[in-house]
Formats: sequence, C-alpha cells, structure tokens
Amino acid sequence: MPALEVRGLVKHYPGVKALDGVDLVVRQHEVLGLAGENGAGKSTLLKALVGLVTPDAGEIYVRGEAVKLRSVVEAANHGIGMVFQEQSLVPNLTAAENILLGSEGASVRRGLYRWDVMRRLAQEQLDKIGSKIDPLARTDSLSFADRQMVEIAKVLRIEQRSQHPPVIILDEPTSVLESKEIDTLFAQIRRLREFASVVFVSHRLDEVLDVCDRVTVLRSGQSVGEVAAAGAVPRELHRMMIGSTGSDDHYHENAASVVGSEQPRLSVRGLSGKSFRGIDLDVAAGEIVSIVGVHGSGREDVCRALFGAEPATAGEIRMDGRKIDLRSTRAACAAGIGYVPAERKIEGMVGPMSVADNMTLTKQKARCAGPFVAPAKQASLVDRWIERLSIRTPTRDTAIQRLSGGNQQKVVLARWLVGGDIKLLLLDHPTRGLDIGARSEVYRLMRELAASGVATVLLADSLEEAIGMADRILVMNDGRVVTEVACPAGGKPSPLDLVKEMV
Amino acid sequence: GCSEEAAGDKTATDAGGCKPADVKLVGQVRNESNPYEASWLAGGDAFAKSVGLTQERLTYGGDSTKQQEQISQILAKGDKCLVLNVLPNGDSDTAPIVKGADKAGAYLVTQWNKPADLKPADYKTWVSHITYNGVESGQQIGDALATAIGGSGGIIALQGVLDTAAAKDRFAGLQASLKKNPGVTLLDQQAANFSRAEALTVTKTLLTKHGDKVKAIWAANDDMALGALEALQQAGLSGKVAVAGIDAVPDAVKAVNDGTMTATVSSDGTWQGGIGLAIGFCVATGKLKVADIAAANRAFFAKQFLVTKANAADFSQPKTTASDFECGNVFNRVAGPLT
Amino acid sequence: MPLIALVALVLALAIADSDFLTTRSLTAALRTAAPLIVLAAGATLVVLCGGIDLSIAALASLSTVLLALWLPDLGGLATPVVILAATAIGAVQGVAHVLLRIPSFIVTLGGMSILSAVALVVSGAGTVRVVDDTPVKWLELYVGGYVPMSAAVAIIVVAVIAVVLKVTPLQSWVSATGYSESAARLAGTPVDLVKIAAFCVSGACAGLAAVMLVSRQYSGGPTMADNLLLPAVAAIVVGGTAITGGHGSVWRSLAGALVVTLLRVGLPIVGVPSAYEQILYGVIIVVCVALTLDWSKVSIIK
Amino acid sequence: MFAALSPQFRSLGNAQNIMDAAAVLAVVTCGITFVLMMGSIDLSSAGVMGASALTVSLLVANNRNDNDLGLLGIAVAVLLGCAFGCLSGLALVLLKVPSFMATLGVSAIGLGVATLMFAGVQPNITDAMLKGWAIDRFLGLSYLTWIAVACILVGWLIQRYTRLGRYAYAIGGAEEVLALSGVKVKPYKVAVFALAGAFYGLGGVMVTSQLGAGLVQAGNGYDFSAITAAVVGGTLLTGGRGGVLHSAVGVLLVMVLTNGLVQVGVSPYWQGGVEGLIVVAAVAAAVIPQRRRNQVVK
Ligand SMILES: Nc1ncnc2c1ncn2[C@@H]1O[C@H](COP(=O)(O)OP(=O)(O)OP(=O)(O)O)[C@@H](O)[C@H]1O
Ligand SMILES: Nc1ncnc2c1ncn2[C@@H]1O[C@H](COP(=O)(O)OP(=O)(O)OP(=O)(O)O)[C@@H](O)[C@H]1O
Ligand SMILES: [Mg+2]
Ligand SMILES: [Mg+2]
Repeated sequence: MPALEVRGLVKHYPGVKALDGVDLVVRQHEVLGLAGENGAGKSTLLKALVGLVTPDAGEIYVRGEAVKLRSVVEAANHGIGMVFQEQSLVPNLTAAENILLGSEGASVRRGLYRWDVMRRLAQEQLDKIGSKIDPLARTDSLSFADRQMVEIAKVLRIEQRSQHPPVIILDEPTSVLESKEIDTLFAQIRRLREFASVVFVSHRLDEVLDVCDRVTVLRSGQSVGEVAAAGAVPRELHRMMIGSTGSDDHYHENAASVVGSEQPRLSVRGLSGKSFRGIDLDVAAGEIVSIVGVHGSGREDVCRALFGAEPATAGEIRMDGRKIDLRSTRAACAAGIGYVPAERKIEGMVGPMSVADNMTLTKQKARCAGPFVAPAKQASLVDRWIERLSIRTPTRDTAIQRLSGGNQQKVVLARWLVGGDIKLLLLDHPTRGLDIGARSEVYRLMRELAASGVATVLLADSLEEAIGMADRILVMNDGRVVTEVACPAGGKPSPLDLVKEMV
Repeated sequence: GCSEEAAGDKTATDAGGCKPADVKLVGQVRNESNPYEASWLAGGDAFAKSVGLTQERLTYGGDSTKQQEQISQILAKGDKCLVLNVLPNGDSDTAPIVKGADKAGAYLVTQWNKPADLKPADYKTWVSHITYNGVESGQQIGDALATAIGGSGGIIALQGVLDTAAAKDRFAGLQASLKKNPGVTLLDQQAANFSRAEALTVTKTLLTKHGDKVKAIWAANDDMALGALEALQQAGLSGKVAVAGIDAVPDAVKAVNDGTMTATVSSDGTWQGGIGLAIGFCVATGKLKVADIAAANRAFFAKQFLVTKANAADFSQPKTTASDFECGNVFNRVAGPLT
Repeated sequence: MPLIALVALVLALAIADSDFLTTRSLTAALRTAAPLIVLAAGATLVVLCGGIDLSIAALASLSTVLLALWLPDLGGLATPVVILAATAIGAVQGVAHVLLRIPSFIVTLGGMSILSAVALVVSGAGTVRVVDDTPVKWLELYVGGYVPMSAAVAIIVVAVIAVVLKVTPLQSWVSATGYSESAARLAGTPVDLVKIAAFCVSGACAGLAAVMLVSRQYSGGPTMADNLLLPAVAAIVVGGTAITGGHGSVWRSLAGALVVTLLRVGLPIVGVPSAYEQILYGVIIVVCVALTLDWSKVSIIK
Repeated sequence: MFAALSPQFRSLGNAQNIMDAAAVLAVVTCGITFVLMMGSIDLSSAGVMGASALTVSLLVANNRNDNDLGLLGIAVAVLLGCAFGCLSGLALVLLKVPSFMATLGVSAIGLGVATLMFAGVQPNITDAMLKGWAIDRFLGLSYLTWIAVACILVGWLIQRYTRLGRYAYAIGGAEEVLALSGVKVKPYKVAVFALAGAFYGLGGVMVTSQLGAGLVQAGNGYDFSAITAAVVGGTLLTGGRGGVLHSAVGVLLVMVLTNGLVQVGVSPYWQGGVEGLIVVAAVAAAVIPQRRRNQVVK
C-alpha cells in the first residue's frame, strides 16, 4: 500500500491552472523525486499535501485512506511534513523554538516554557543531521545554510508527532546549500528512507537522480511520466520535462566571447568592509568573472559593496577609468551597474506589484516619454521581454508574487536589461531555484550580454556553474582573495583545484 | 461664477417673530464628562422644560474644529427660530460662530471666550456675551491664600490651558495679588491644563523641588486644586499647605467647607446653562427686543462670589431658581460691563 | 468600497433626520470636510511610502498662527509663503527620518511636540486674530452657487496628487517603497528622495489646510488643528489605504475624510446623545474599515 | 545632566517622586509592549482607562452609591479592561481591521461607556484601601509603585516563559511562518490585546487611586506616552524586538525627562518641545550603532 497517493488533483489560480489533474504515488520507504520546469506546479502540489492549498478537485489518500487536509496540523497528524521552498523560520526566535514551533511537546507545559527541555529536544533534532549550531542562538544570527539546516531539523520533528511512518517533503532544499551540506542532507535522506518516505524536489537533475529511487516528472500541472533513478540520465528527465530535446551545450561555451585586453571596465583597488579586506578586482568588458568561496568568505558582501548596498571602509572603484562614489545604490545604477540579489523574496522583487512594474522599476526611462509614463510603450516593452525570456505569467499585470520562483527570477533579471544601458552586472546566485531550461536561458543571456560588452561578476550557485560560465575565477577565503584561476573555454580547471583553495 | 454664499440661504428672520413652540434650543459645551459642564447642560435642560421645550445638547470634546463643524451643520438646517447658548472652545472660535449665526439669523449667546475687539453690539442676533471676571477671581483667591499663610511665604501656581483667556486673566489676577502682598513670593508656575491628573503630577514634582518653602498652591481651576490636594495628601502634607481654586464645583465647595481648601470662586454652571437659552428665547419670542437691551448687558461680567469656609455652606446647593430665567430678570446677575 | 460606506452613511443619517439630505446640509458638510480632506490627502502619501506623519495637525496649527501673523504684512503673499514654510518643515522631518534612520512615527511624534511648542511661543500662547481676512476670503466663496470653494480646492488637490502619481514613475516608486523598501532600494529606486518628497507634500497640505482653517475661523491659534490628527489618520484608513504602506490612493482618503466628517458632525446633529455618539462612532468607524479594506492586497493585518 | 543642573533633582525625595510618577505609565507601557511586540499598535488605553476608572470608582466605597466591593471591584475593573482588549483583538482578527483603527474605535467606545457611567456627577472614592495605595509607603515607595514593579516582573515572566509571550514575539517576527508551522495565531492575538487591556484596566484603577476620583479623562495622553516610552526603551514599532524590561527603562527615561524639565525650570511653553526633541535625539542615538546600509526604517 503506498504511503501517499494523489489522484486527479486540480487547482486553479486566477489565469492559471497550476494543477491539471496530477497523479502521484509515494511508496513506503522510498525517496521520490519530483522534477519539472519552473511553474510546472511542484510547489502547489506539495502544498496541497500539507493542507496549505485546498485543491479544487481530486483526492489524496494517506496509506490507502482518503483524507481531506485542511491545515498543516492535520497533515502533521497524518505524518506529512514539509520544508518550504522559501525559507520559513521566525527570525527573532531561537533555533530551538523554531524547531519545535507548533509541536512543542514536553517543552511547554500548560503554556509555560521549560527552556532546558526545549534545548534538549531541539538538540536531539539537530544531532540527527549533525548540525553544530547552538539551539538557543537567535535564528537571524545564523547563516543562510544554517537556517536551512534548522528547517530540516524542524521537519524531522514529524517523527515524534505521528505514530505512522512519516512522509517528509523537501521543496528545493539544496538550492542554498554547499556541497558538503548537501552530502549531509543526502545522508540524512537515506537514513530517513529506513522508516519514512521522502519527496524531494530539485532543479539539479543529477542530484535528483543521485538521491532518489524514482522520479516523477510534472509538466504544466500534469504528471507526464515516471523514471526509475537507477541508470537514468539527466537528459532523459529533461526531455520529459520540456517535451522535446534540450541543447547539449548547457553553458553555451561556444558562444563565449573573446575578451580583449583593453582597459578594464570595472577596476577595484583595496576595497575593504566589515567582512572583507583589500579586494583587488578587474573585470573587462565582455568578461565573466566568478567569485567562489565557502560560507562567510565574504564574497556576497563584496558584491553588495560594489553596488553601494553595503558600506565599504576603504578602497576605490572605477568604472571605465572613472572613479565612482558608491554610497548609494542610485549612484551604482547611474553608473550602469546592475545587481541581482540572492534573497529574491525580500530584496529582489516587490511582491504585490505587477510583473510589468517590477520589470520597469529601475529603468524608468525605458517606459517613459519625457517625464510621463507611456502605457503603450511599457506594454510593448514588457511583453517583448516576457517573450524573450519566456516568462510564464498570465498577464503582465499579474502580481509578481503569484509567479513561480523561477519566473520571478527572470523578471528580476529582466529589470536590468530593459534599459539596454547596462555595463556591469553583479549576479548573486542568479540561477537559484531555476529549472534547467531557465538556467540554460539565463546562461545564454549572460553570454549574449557579455558579447555585447557587459562585464559580469557572478556568484555562482555551484562550482560547476562557476567553472562553466566564468572566464576567470577568483577564490575568496575569510574576506580575502586567495587566488585567481584563469578559466578559458577549453582550459577549464577542475572543481577539485578550486576546493583546495577555498578551505 | 462664484458667489458669497450657498444657494438657498435665507435672510435673517425678523427679530421676535417666533411662536414659543417653534423655538429650537441648542446648548453646546465641550463635553459631558466633567461636573461643571454637566451642570451647565442640566441647567439648560431645566430651562427648556420650564418653557415646554427640549434642549438639543451638543458636545465637541474640546475640539475646536468639531465645534465649528457642528455649528455650521446646525445652522445649515435652516431653522427659523434657533437659539444657541454656546461655550466657544477658545477665543479664536467665537468669531466664526458669531458670523455664522449672524448670517443664518440664529439667536446666539456666547460665554467665557471672546476676543476683546469682537463685540455683540455690532451684530443683530448675537444677543449677549457672558463671562466672569478672571482677573478679579484670580486676585481674590490669591488674596485669600495670602491671608491664609499670614501674608508671607512661597506659593506655586498651576496654570490652565495656556491658550485661553480664562487662564491668562486668572494668572494676571494672581500677579496683581502678588503685587499687593509683597511678602508672598511666586516660587514656580507650571501649566497643568485645567486637568486634575496633570495637576497631581506637576504638584508632586514642584513639592520635591521646593520642599518646605511651599506654603500655598494657587490653581486656575478647582479640578487642578483637587489634584493638588491629592498630591499634598500623598506627600503627607495634608492641611499644611493652603490651596485655592476657581469654579466652585461641588467637591471643591465641600473641601472648602471641610477646611482642606482655602477658597474657591463661584461660577454657576447651572445658571450659565439656563441663562443663555433664556435670553435667546426671550428675544426670539419677542418678549425682549435686542434694540432695547442696554449696551452694558450685551457683554457683561456675571456676579461671582468668593467661597470661603465662612459661606461655603450657602453654596453647597445650587442657587439657581426658575425666576432667574424670567425675561425681566435675565440681566439680574450683571456685575458690570466687559472691560 | 469606501464610496459604498459613504453612501450608506448619508442614507442612514438622512433616515435619522430628514433635514440632512438638503443641499444646504450637504454643502455645509462638504465645506466642513475640506481641511480634513487636504490633511488626509497629504498624509496618505507618507502612509503609502510605509511611514506615518503624526505631525500634520500640529504643523497645521503652527501654520494658522504664522498665517495670521504674516497676513497684515504680506497680504495675499502670506498664503504661498506659509505653504512653503510648511513644506520646508515637512522636508526637515523627512530628512531627519531618512538620514538619522529614525522611524517616521517617532520623528513626527517628536515633531508634533516641537511644532506645538513653537506655535505656543510664536503666538504668545493665544489666538492671533485676523482683522482683515480679504486675502483668504476667496476660500469662503461658492463655485456655481453650490460647491464651497474650499471643498473645490481640496478636491483639486486630491486630483492633482492622484494624476501626478499616475502619469509619472512616482506611483511605482511610492508603491515599491511602501511594499518593500529594501527591494526598492536595491532596484535603484530613489527611496530617500521619494520619502522626503512625501513628507514635503504632507507638509504643504498641512499648510493649505491651515489656510482653509484661518479663512473659516478668522484667526490662527496654536492648538487650532490639533484635534484633526486622529480624524485624518482615520480618514486614510477608512478609505482603505493600508497603514503598512504600498496599497491605497488619495481618492480613497477623500471618501474616508467625508465618512469621518459625517460621523463627527452627523451623529450629534441627528440627536445622538454624547456618550452614545462616541460609542457609535467607535463601532461605525471599525465597521467601515472592515468594509473598505481590500484584503486581497494586504496579506497580513497588523 | 539634570542632576548637574538642579540640586533638587538629585535628592532622594525626587527619586521617589519619579518612581511614583512613573507607576501608572509603567503599567500601561507594560501592556502596550506586548501589542507592539506583535507589530500591532494600541491606542485604546485612553478609553479603556477611563471606563475602568469609572467602574472601579463606582464599585468601591464612593460618594455616588452604596457599593463597597473593595478588591472585587478592582478585579471587575481590570476584567473590564481585559474585555475591551478582547474587543480590539476580535475586531482585528475577525473583521480584519488594522489595530490602529480597531483600537481607536475601542477607545471611543470606552470613553462613551465611561461618560455614561459618569452621568454628570463626579464619583469620589472613599475606599480606604484604594486611596491608601497612593499614600501609604513601603520602603519609601508608594504601594502603586510596588504594583508597577510587580506588573513589570509579571510582564517579563509572561514574555520570557509563556507561550503567549513568546508567540507574541514570534508574530512580530514572522507571522506567516507561524501559520506554516500550524500555529493558529488568531487566539494569541486576541489574548495579547486582552492582556494589554487588563494592564490598562489596572492603570485606570491606579489613576483613580491617585486622584481619589473616577475621571472619564483618567487615561488622557497615556496612549501616546506609553508608545513613546516603549519606543525610547528600544521596542520597535515593526514588532519582534524589545520587551517589557526595555519598556521599563524607557518609562524611567521619559519620566526623568519630564521631571527634570520642571526641576530645571524650563518654561512650560517650551517643555513639550524640548521633550520631543530629546525623544528624537534619544532614538537617533540608539539607532546609530545598529545602522546598516540597507536596513528598512518605516
Ligand atoms: N498563490 C498563487 N496565486 C496565483 N497563482 C499561483 C499561486 N501560486 C502558484 N501560482 C501559479 O501556479 C503555477 C505553479 O506554481 P508552483 O509554485 O507550483 O511551480 P513550481 O513547479 O514549484 O515552480 P518552481 O520550480 O519555480 O518553484 C505557476 O504558474 C504559478 O504562477
Ligand atoms: N569574518 C566574519 N565574521 C562574522 N561574520 C561574517 C564574517 N564573514 C562573513 N560574515 C557574515 O556571514 C554571512 C555569510 O557571508 P557571505 O554571504 O558573504 O558568504 P558567501 O561566501 O557569499 O556565502 P554563500 O556561499 O552562501 O554565497 C554574511 O552575513 C556575512 O556578513
Ligand atoms: Mg516551487
Ligand atoms: Mg552567499
């Protein structure tokens, strides 16, 4: 008897059919992968399984029994728990409280907290995944990855909550993790399989095939196929996801532009800030430079400092030889610098505003005639970019928060391109949460931009991505650039070479 | 095109053409939640009942704009025989009320607050303005305190809402009294905004600041005096410091009678609430002609009495009777023209 | 939605008192509402940017004093000068908020006390009479015999603000700032300038409201407009503008200001006793907000 | 600074005076802190305190009627405050009215109820115990001050050790996350408002004890003062930061300030202004160390 079964689930949103009769079977003691393009309906399906989305039609069976899941609590009582795609911890509570939130058990008696018990219970969860963090640390003092670990620790509480073998759903848990942490997580998933079922979502298909026993592929809200992981290759999955064969050349290396050796477009000397010191960096027009490093290496802060979003204490920055004073993001924008932040939900987009408004927020000139907004101009501009980046949205006036994560990211990227005057792009994990197709498109876009002379600083999602895309790689460690590796097409370094320098 | 007034505005009715039953009586004060103004409205009700009418009660919560809004709305209804007895929130509020009433031909009596250069005599239906002489009352209680402390010692003063004529006049009275009693020194003065609670805090602070030097507390109204009394009690100084206020609210009269307070000055809310309506009613029904009212009665100080232990018992009951409101008697309590 | 609340309220008042639906009564109500409309419209911009301006009423009070003091010397020029001064004061608060990074609630709460104190001192703690009010008398006229000039001006102000927002990038800057300031900043929106501008407009509106009050009161006073603060904020919220920023419009505040005025004036006039008036006011205003708020736009209500 | 300017300010008597004067504000601020922690705002204290002041003054021995319920009367007044708080909370969660407006409405209702009870005649309390609270002293401080200290302690315990307190804090941090974790936030929100209402109710009782009479205006000005005190103490209006102890410090700062201005002899005209300036300066000074480039300030 399957642990969980879904039959003909349908969910409509205004303008979209997020789920169009999905079928899904999760067997006992298996790790089921879920693959699909951005907006295929994965998150919606999974949210329906924990009672956060009420389906319009279709049935859900838990261990053969039809159930109606109306809330997270009900789902938890059936043994279903989920780690959400967007991080969902209360920042001002301790890690322990977050782990036990909603199922405090013995740590809260008659409404009264027993901090020592809470600490112990939380520690048990953290020990399961081998995390070293202090349970009583405030969550907002933890790094992004540590917070992700807390989330996983939190969902493992399900074990204590239900007497049945639990079903644990992980919606893109790896997109913000480092490879070491991913290994820990996978070990954890394999341990879970002993007594539970796991549903795993990732856009990194090799990961999916690595950890899963079986993969179900979703397309446009329908299940289009199923693959046994053993022996399958990513290309096969990808073909099912998009319904045709994708290109082989993922990183579009043949489109890599040849960088001239004229004066650098961006030149940074001795840049120092709170978490980085003495950064020197040159990026030529058309060059893609990637900075790699472990968590806390400070590369993200460097990136923000270049955009004027993080104070720099010393150093100078020149664009095309002209010194610029980067104390505000405005100045950076005016100098032709664009920045795509990693935390898309908070920093990258204005959720309730429309796709069109988000896209034209920065380059207002592109939609204005004189000082006035020209609606027709805006409409045609936005529609052109929606088509060019194949952004999946009902209309250009849909609030961006209604889009799937990947499509949101494309809109945020488009924001810098609509003006056509971008000189330097700072991309902080630009492909986080994007499906292969979308990724490939972003890479192609980056190549195109590079070819047209845009300099790019890339904080890649993975080492492979950095190697694949960059012309040159800088390795940062503890706030300093420790080495620089040339990375021309055809002469790529191996990941191992870089990892040596990173730690 | 632009015009001076809204269409449909009528010209003022001929004075005195109203049947008593057609008259509409409106009394407007700040709020119903303090004893003085509650007694004012009660006085208005009592008068209205005596002529077989009811008083429409309006309160504006000490909010000038709300007062204006209410007045303009009530005037816009276009009643022919409207009588208004109004307590303007501050001096600045009187002019628009007067001009509005004048345009609409409503009979208006104002009390307490009025700028000096705005005179009822210049208007047809602004029948009268009634107030008490604040300089006099401020001085009277100042003198009473000076006597109570034997002519020498320090006093502190609690001021009212600084932006009102009453507060300023009363404080001017205190200063006059200080001039007359050179032995008395003003240690400190603070605004407590006519509020019992604020007076309590301010007094406590001033008591710690000046300590034993404080022999008396001068308060610009009884509410503040009562707050000061509480402060004295909490500081263990009950009976050791003389306190005086103005208004003769029941609690203060009782305190004077008990000897815990030195003096207060009577301003008779019940009478004020009735008399304004009475004057307006008499004019509206033609029993009194505006032209016949003596100039001195168009803007006058009403009689006030210093209440001390000697006469406090007389003031514990309202001194207002129905006969005060007969058309022949409405100006019986005139103490003198406004100076 | 706020329109429905408004119409319902007018009907209810008309049923309670048949005199209420006359042209004269409605005209008077419109005229009464004018300063509140202007105040609320200005402050709406600040609210849209995610802040709040608690100083508008104190600033309007101070402006009445300044206007009354300056009218004798400057005549007709006094009006624009006062509005400019109020704009400058708004700007100062905006700059303090943006540069010192103090929450607008605190800046303007402090500003409120400071401006009140200045008004008290400048006016000598008393009313400043306007003997010759010809320079502001035009506000007392009626357009076409029916529409009070002050109300017409108020509506024009609302319309101008609304149109300027709509046809320029300002609308998206303001909303972005209100919905998500950090995202707006990283998108290169001139967040600081937008906020300062919002405070400027709020100040200017307070100045204009002061002109209206002076023309109505024939004087200026240091506490004259103080009591309009809560009604103005109520007008904004009743209109359905989200107090957390982003979503809303000045038109909504116009409707909200009319609702609030009708409640303030209408209830006592139709004969509701004072104590019940307050209770009714409390209940109706809460119900109005419940009706006007667009929940689909505001996910979390604080 | 005030200590340098005025010798009286330094006196022990004045320290007592400041503590005593801070008592009511401390209790009210304690209540409002929980609401602010959730990221909501509460302007209902004026009305709630008025209603509770009238209630208690009519229920304990007084000059208006023959009631003499003593402590029971006080409990009823506090419960009434609690009920008003509930009302605000329900308006917030059921009608989805923002707390700013809901509590403003409840304040008006409270004032109306108080005016109804007032009915034109000032109720003076004669209850010896209640009056004694303001007069009698223990270790140099009035009973009211000790009540305030107890309130702060209880408030702190609630904030630190109860689910209500921690969830209030969490709601201010990330309300939507609580829902994702299966926590029903609505009851907690209502409970927080009710708790705050109870504190206001007690505040109203304390004012009555101080003034010896039940005033409709008992809570005048406490709404904004309490918010000011809480914010000066470091509680953020956006929620999720600060707490009862922060607020207690804020109350003391504000009281020292008001007291100091009178002691130093600043003209009454200017006092409000100077106070405002200092509050702004204090908050500005407090935020300088935690200033970050892209931090949101609303
Ligand atoms: N709350 C919502 N309101 C309206 N539309 C929504 C909502 N949530 C999701 N959608 C739409 O439903 C579709 C499926 O979205 P979903 O988030 O399930 O995709 P996904 O497969 O998880 O994508 P990704 O890989 O980018 O996370 C998308 O077109 C999205 O725009
Ligand atoms: N030396 C340090 N001491 C304390 N905190 C630090 C230090 N270096 C960095 N941090 C903080 O740690 C966090 C992570 O740093 P940062 O994001 O720059 O690393 P990263 O290499 O970009 O990580 P990722 O691989 O996730 O992109 C940041 O909030 C940063 O401020
Ligand atoms: Mg998803
Ligand atoms: Mg990073």
